[in-house]
Amino acid sequence: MGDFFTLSVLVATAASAIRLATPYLLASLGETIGQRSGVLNLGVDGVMLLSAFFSYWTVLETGNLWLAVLVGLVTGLAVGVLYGVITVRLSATQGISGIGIFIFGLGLSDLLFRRQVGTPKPVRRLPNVDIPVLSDIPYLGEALFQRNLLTYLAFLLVPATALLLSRTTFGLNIRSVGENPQAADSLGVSVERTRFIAILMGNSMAGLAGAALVLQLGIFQPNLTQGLGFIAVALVYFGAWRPVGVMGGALLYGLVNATVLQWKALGIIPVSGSDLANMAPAVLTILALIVLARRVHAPAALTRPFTRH
Amino acid sequence: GDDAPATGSGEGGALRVAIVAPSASDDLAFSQSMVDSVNALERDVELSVTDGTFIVEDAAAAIRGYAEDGNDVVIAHGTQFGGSLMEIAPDFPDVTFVWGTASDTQGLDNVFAYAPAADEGGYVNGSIAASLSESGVIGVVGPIEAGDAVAYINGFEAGAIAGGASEVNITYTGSFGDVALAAEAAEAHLANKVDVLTGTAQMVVGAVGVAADAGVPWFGTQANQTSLAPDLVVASQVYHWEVVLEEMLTLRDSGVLGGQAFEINLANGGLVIEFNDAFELPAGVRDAADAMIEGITNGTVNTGS
Amino acid sequence: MLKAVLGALVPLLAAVVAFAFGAIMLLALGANPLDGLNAMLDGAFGSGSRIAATAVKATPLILVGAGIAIAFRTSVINIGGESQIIAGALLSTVVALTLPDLPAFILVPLVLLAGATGGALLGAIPGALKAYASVNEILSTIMLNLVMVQVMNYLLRGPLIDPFEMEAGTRIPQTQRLSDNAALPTLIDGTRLHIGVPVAILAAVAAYLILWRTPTGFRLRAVGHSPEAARAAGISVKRNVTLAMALSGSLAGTAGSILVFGSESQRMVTDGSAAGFTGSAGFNGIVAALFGGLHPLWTIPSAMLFGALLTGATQLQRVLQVPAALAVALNGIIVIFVISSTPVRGWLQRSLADSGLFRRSGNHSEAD
Amino acid sequence: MGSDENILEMRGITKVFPGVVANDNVDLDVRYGEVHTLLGENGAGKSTLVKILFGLYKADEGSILLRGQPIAVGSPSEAIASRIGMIHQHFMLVPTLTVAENVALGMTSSRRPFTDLDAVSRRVSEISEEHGLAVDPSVEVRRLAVGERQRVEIIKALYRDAELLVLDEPTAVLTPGEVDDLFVILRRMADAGRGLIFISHKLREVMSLSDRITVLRNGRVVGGTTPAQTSREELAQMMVGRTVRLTPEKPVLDDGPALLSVENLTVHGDRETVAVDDISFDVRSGEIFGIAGVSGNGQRELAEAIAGLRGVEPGSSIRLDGVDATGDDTRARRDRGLGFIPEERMRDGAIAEFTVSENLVLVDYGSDEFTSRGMLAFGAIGQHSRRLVDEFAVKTPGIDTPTSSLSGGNIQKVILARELSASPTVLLACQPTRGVDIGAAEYIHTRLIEQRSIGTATILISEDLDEVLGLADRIAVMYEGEIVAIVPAEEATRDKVGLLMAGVVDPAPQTNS
Ligand SMILES: Nc1ncnc2c1ncn2[C@@H]1O[C@H](COP(=O)(O)OP(=O)(O)OP(=O)(O)O)[C@@H](O)[C@H]1O
Ligand SMILES: Nc1ncnc2c1ncn2[C@@H]1O[C@H](COP(=O)(O)OP(=O)(O)OP(=O)(O)O)[C@@H](O)[C@H]1O
Ligand SMILES: [Mg+2]
Ligand SMILES: [Mg+2]
Repeated sequence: MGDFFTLSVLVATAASAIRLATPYLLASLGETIGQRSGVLNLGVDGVMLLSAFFSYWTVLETGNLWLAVLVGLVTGLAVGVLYGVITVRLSATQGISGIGIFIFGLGLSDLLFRRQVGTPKPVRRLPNVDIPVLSDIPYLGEALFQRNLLTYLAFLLVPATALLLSRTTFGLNIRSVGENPQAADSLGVSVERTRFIAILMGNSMAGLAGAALVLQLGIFQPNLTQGLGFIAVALVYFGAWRPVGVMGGALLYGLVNATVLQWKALGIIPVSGSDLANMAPAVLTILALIVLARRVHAPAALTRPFTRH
Repeated sequence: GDDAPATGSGEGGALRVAIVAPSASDDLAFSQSMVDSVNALERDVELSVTDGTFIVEDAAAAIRGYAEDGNDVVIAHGTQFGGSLMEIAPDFPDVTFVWGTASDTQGLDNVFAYAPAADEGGYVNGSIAASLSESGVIGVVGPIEAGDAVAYINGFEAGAIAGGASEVNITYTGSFGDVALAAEAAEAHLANKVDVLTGTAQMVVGAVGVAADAGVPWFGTQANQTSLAPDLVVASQVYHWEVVLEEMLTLRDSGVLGGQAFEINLANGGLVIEFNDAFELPAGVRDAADAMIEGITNGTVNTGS
Repeated sequence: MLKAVLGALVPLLAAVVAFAFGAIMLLALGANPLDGLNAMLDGAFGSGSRIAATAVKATPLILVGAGIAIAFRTSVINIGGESQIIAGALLSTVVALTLPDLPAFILVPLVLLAGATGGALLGAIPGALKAYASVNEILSTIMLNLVMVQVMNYLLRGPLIDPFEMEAGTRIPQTQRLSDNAALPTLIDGTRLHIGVPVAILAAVAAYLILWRTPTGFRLRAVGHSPEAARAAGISVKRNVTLAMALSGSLAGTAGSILVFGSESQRMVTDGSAAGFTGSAGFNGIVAALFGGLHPLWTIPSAMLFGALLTGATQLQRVLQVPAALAVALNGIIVIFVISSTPVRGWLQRSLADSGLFRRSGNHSEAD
Repeated sequence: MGSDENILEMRGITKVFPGVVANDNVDLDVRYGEVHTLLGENGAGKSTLVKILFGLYKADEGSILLRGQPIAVGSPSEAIASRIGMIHQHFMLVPTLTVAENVALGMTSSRRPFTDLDAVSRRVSEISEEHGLAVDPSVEVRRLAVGERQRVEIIKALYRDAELLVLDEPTAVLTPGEVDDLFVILRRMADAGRGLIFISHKLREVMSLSDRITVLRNGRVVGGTTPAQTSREELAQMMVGRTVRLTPEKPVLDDGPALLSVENLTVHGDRETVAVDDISFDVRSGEIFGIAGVSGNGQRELAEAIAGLRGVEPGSSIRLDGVDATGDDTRARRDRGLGFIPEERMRDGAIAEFTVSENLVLVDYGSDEFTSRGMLAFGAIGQHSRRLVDEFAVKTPGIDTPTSSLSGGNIQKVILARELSASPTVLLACQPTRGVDIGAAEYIHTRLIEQRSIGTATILISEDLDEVLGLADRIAVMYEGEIVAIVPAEEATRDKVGLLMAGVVDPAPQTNS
């Protein structure tokens, strides 16, 4: 049995937490933007599966990681167009269309993988990039500043999203159509356009999340996400629709997962208690929310299609 | 129509075989091992596969469907399908059901059972791993603690300890499918001085990638996993079910439709340690491994299970 | 008149387009689409026993769907069907393991009741968390799904495991074969059609009656539409939110016990994932419910449709040797297209109205 | 007074909703510099007409000329670009945004892509000062009182430099003082040459503000006039098509026993501040106890505390019919005979998606009368509903019509019918005629007086001073959470109560006036 509280193990745990948190964070931030505009997307997992597949396939065929990231993003964007048409243009019920997207993504990514690839083949993984100076900080540098670019991007998107929502005209539009679309509409803000763009942004980020997941792993398998997208949606609620809160949720989730794995590796958690330990991230997430007892209210128009007559 | 024709041979007298498997048939692991094995049979076989049936009830429906469709042999490739098979097999007395991994046929005379002595290859892999490890700490990534995963991992642990490893750290991630979790489990091992890794089930593809990036040797099981890390896979214990399938089919030809249990092992050639020639083993290690295989085969080495 | 034609035509067209997509995918996979359609129809309805299999497959979807309707009508989003199914299955399994010798006419209702109770308890948790601690139910139900998988794994691999599995060392997470007295009696010999099917249909009817014919349902719907107005009228929002989730969970829990005691293996077994036991009925039930317009009665045919798709898919894979994923993708497309068709229909009707074609008739029919 | 030149001409506007002709060939013109009032019963089509002007609805037929040019207003942004401003009947504000953000919404920012809230705030302050519209630009709108929200709406329009300003019932939620202030602003805007369309149900206001008046009934224009040529009574008759009694008559009654006793009631508001501060009063059988006050002075919290919707601080006591009800929930209080007409009718009073019938039994659906063997007895419920719809003259296609499709006045009648049919001993009526047309308001007043005659103790919370003065036997004035005075009806005058509402409690001028 090893010792958890050695610096190297703690550093590895932190690094692992950050890696695990990256796809959650990207997807949750995207979902946050969508939800702030009043659109719930339960299809995040499906988007991620499709983008993960296309990213993976791109690396497999071209070996180009950045092209793969772009392909992941564009895949998300493309599904976003579909989702936008369904929910915004056609005002279809968001809950069910999201689940439709999820099932579709689950099936199609599996199908394409089986047809185009078949046997899992490893591809290049995202390389870690050291940030000058910062990466030299003892321990901290290794945990935080020797990560891959998508991880950096994910964390940079936290202030960026916060800024977008709180300081830009478009963010103002997003918030207003998510709270009171009638009011926004009466001032000439196009509810439809705002929501559509928010959906595109959100889905692109879900696309990036899929790319991050698969490129951190270097391999694809059917149902690679294992429901990750649903947890990402849950984390938006956990984070109370604020980018920083969402980041807290993603990190908490990643950290608990990483710690459980580390403790299993060290034998601190016996094999027989393995199952109970596996529920720790979920239980802690619920407990955290009960303790924090944040009485924040969802965007008032969340899931409500807007029609003017 | 639903009145099933009893036994019918395929076109040109081909034997009609169906496999129902829980994961993808090209998963480089458990399911693929059976598909490869049937394809390796030296017989004229018309093969149908239903894969990805991790839901037992769906598998049961597929098994029944294949029997109804007039297949000669239906392979229920998953221990968890046994409960349903006990209901289905009696309804189709002319069909041979092949069920594994399982160590007995539960008294049904049209069911053959099969199981791998996965501990044997695990033991061999473990002992080689021990000789490659400098830290003496070896990591294992497993799915859930069940089936041949347990056998392999226990055998591996015994072999590694016998080979001089000081610690074998075992992580069961709790999932057959979560590739990311398997990868992070491998990372966790690496953080704790592990310098040789192994793992079992289809989600280990994630862990292999981690091993490959860290330059840590990997040992495979179920199927040959060399393609996952051409430089770092040392050896894979490969399941060659065809050895026992052939025996079953021969029995069937002679009118015995089931009732016997089979095991693949190193001795009968059903388990084969396939070395990766691209990985250069230190001198003597390969010889020691061959000797150990020999020892297990003739019973002089005990894998501890 | 035109309206009615549109009403029927548009969803039909949507389904046709969805199947056209399926046909294209089949072609891409090198299979003949007509064979595909044939295989699916044959698989779902080809014989009495296949129709029965379809009905059996639809059973958990009916139950979960009816429960979803109750929750959603109370404005509670229950994404926790998976965990409630598992809870119901576990509790009913424990009952059958503890009291194996009770006669069937007692044990069968008892295990169904245990299922309902288990599901209700697990549904009440996120309900109460929402009502009394303001924890969003989407978050808590998703998280509880993850928790219950592990509880299931722990129990099936520890306390409840088939002793034989431990002996043999295979340790498959499954219970022993449960008492035959608890097995759901089959209704038609030679098919899998068991008593769970009418039970589910009756439960859906009961859900309908509760929602629209009882004071309880009146309260639930009032809270669902306007918690403020309900409160001002003296209806306890907290209690009813909890109640809605408990009722919703109890139906899912019943589905859980039906999955165990209506199965051929007559035991609870999993591969370590929730879907490995539930077959994702907790999610598919949401789709069935929304497809049925959140009306418990419409959920019945809606669930049957998805049951048919699921059983048809097995046959499709078996006969044409195309990956099962095709059927999954096809399901997704159908959901997307049909759900989009409702607004398309409204939109078409509106633009026809705007163009003046419709207005007169529309007006008069309303006025007359 | 306006010039002769029209800023707006609407010609032959027709708009049909399923089953309703909301506007039927309506003509309207508005001159530069005039306040043009639209008058009509609930559902007459006033809002529809101005929504068409603002691009929110599309007219089925008709044309619009703005400054002599035909225009097609396809959307609010086009309207705003044409310098049309609109203040909606229901506030078009985003509660979670600040005042400045609400104002900036939809405008191009000088610091694109970022917002330029500092500049907006400065301009807002300027406009506030210029027009006497005090409001803090950095405050979130949800923290503002209703009157303040109204000011934000006006600032929004002024910020966009609207030349034609539409105000759809802007005074429905204002206190008399606030109305006076508003009218000064509106008059000044008109005098500066803008055209104003004003919609109100309050004839006193219409008479004092308007230059011209157009009356709509059932979607059609039924007449046009000016204040100088008409009277309140005549206007009422034009609107409703019959004579309307504007001042209610109530019989003199003897004092009855106290049915509601409030003692030392202290209640916290949403932000943990003291909203109701140690209030005590009794309401007797056969009495209407009016509570007047500027909105935001604790009336809402007081009502919620009496209804059991809001917790009270220790030491407070509420007795219903002599029995302590302080710890009871709403259900229990209702079972003790409390009837409650909430202030926000669409939020608290009725469920829009429910049918008229369902809303009519919203509080007693579970009683023996309406259930049999655990199930709802639809026969009895239907009979009851039809009777109430008849008795209260609710205008509805049927009892199974969704309540959302009724006009505001009729929804209020449904609520009134429900609450009165339960024969309350104590009736808590909050803003019972807000936004309700005079015909319906007259009816509601009559019913409240009838209720008084049969011994109900009524608390009437209203910001409509005419209403309180006309109905109440005693008038309590709330200011900053306290009751500053309780004035008997015979001593109450508009001026006196108005001063009290403004917080002027100096007893000397009070006794003098
Ligand atoms: N969006 C809509 N859909 C259907 N009917 C509508 C809609 N808006 C208004 N109506 C109907 O059109 C008619 C006119 O409504 P409108 O709101 O213009 O009346 P109003 O004169 O403003 O009444 P109020 O005094 O109550 O504000 C009413 O019968 C109303 O029910
Ligand atoms: N006038 C009434 N209207 C409706 N229900 C009434 C009435 N009087 C008594 N009841 C009974 O009160 C019960 C509702 O109140 P109570 O709080 O006791 O029960 P509950 O089921 O918890 O409902 P709630 O959601 O209203 O809290 C119903 O069972 C109903 O039969
Ligand atoms: Mg109006
Ligand atoms: Mg009105």
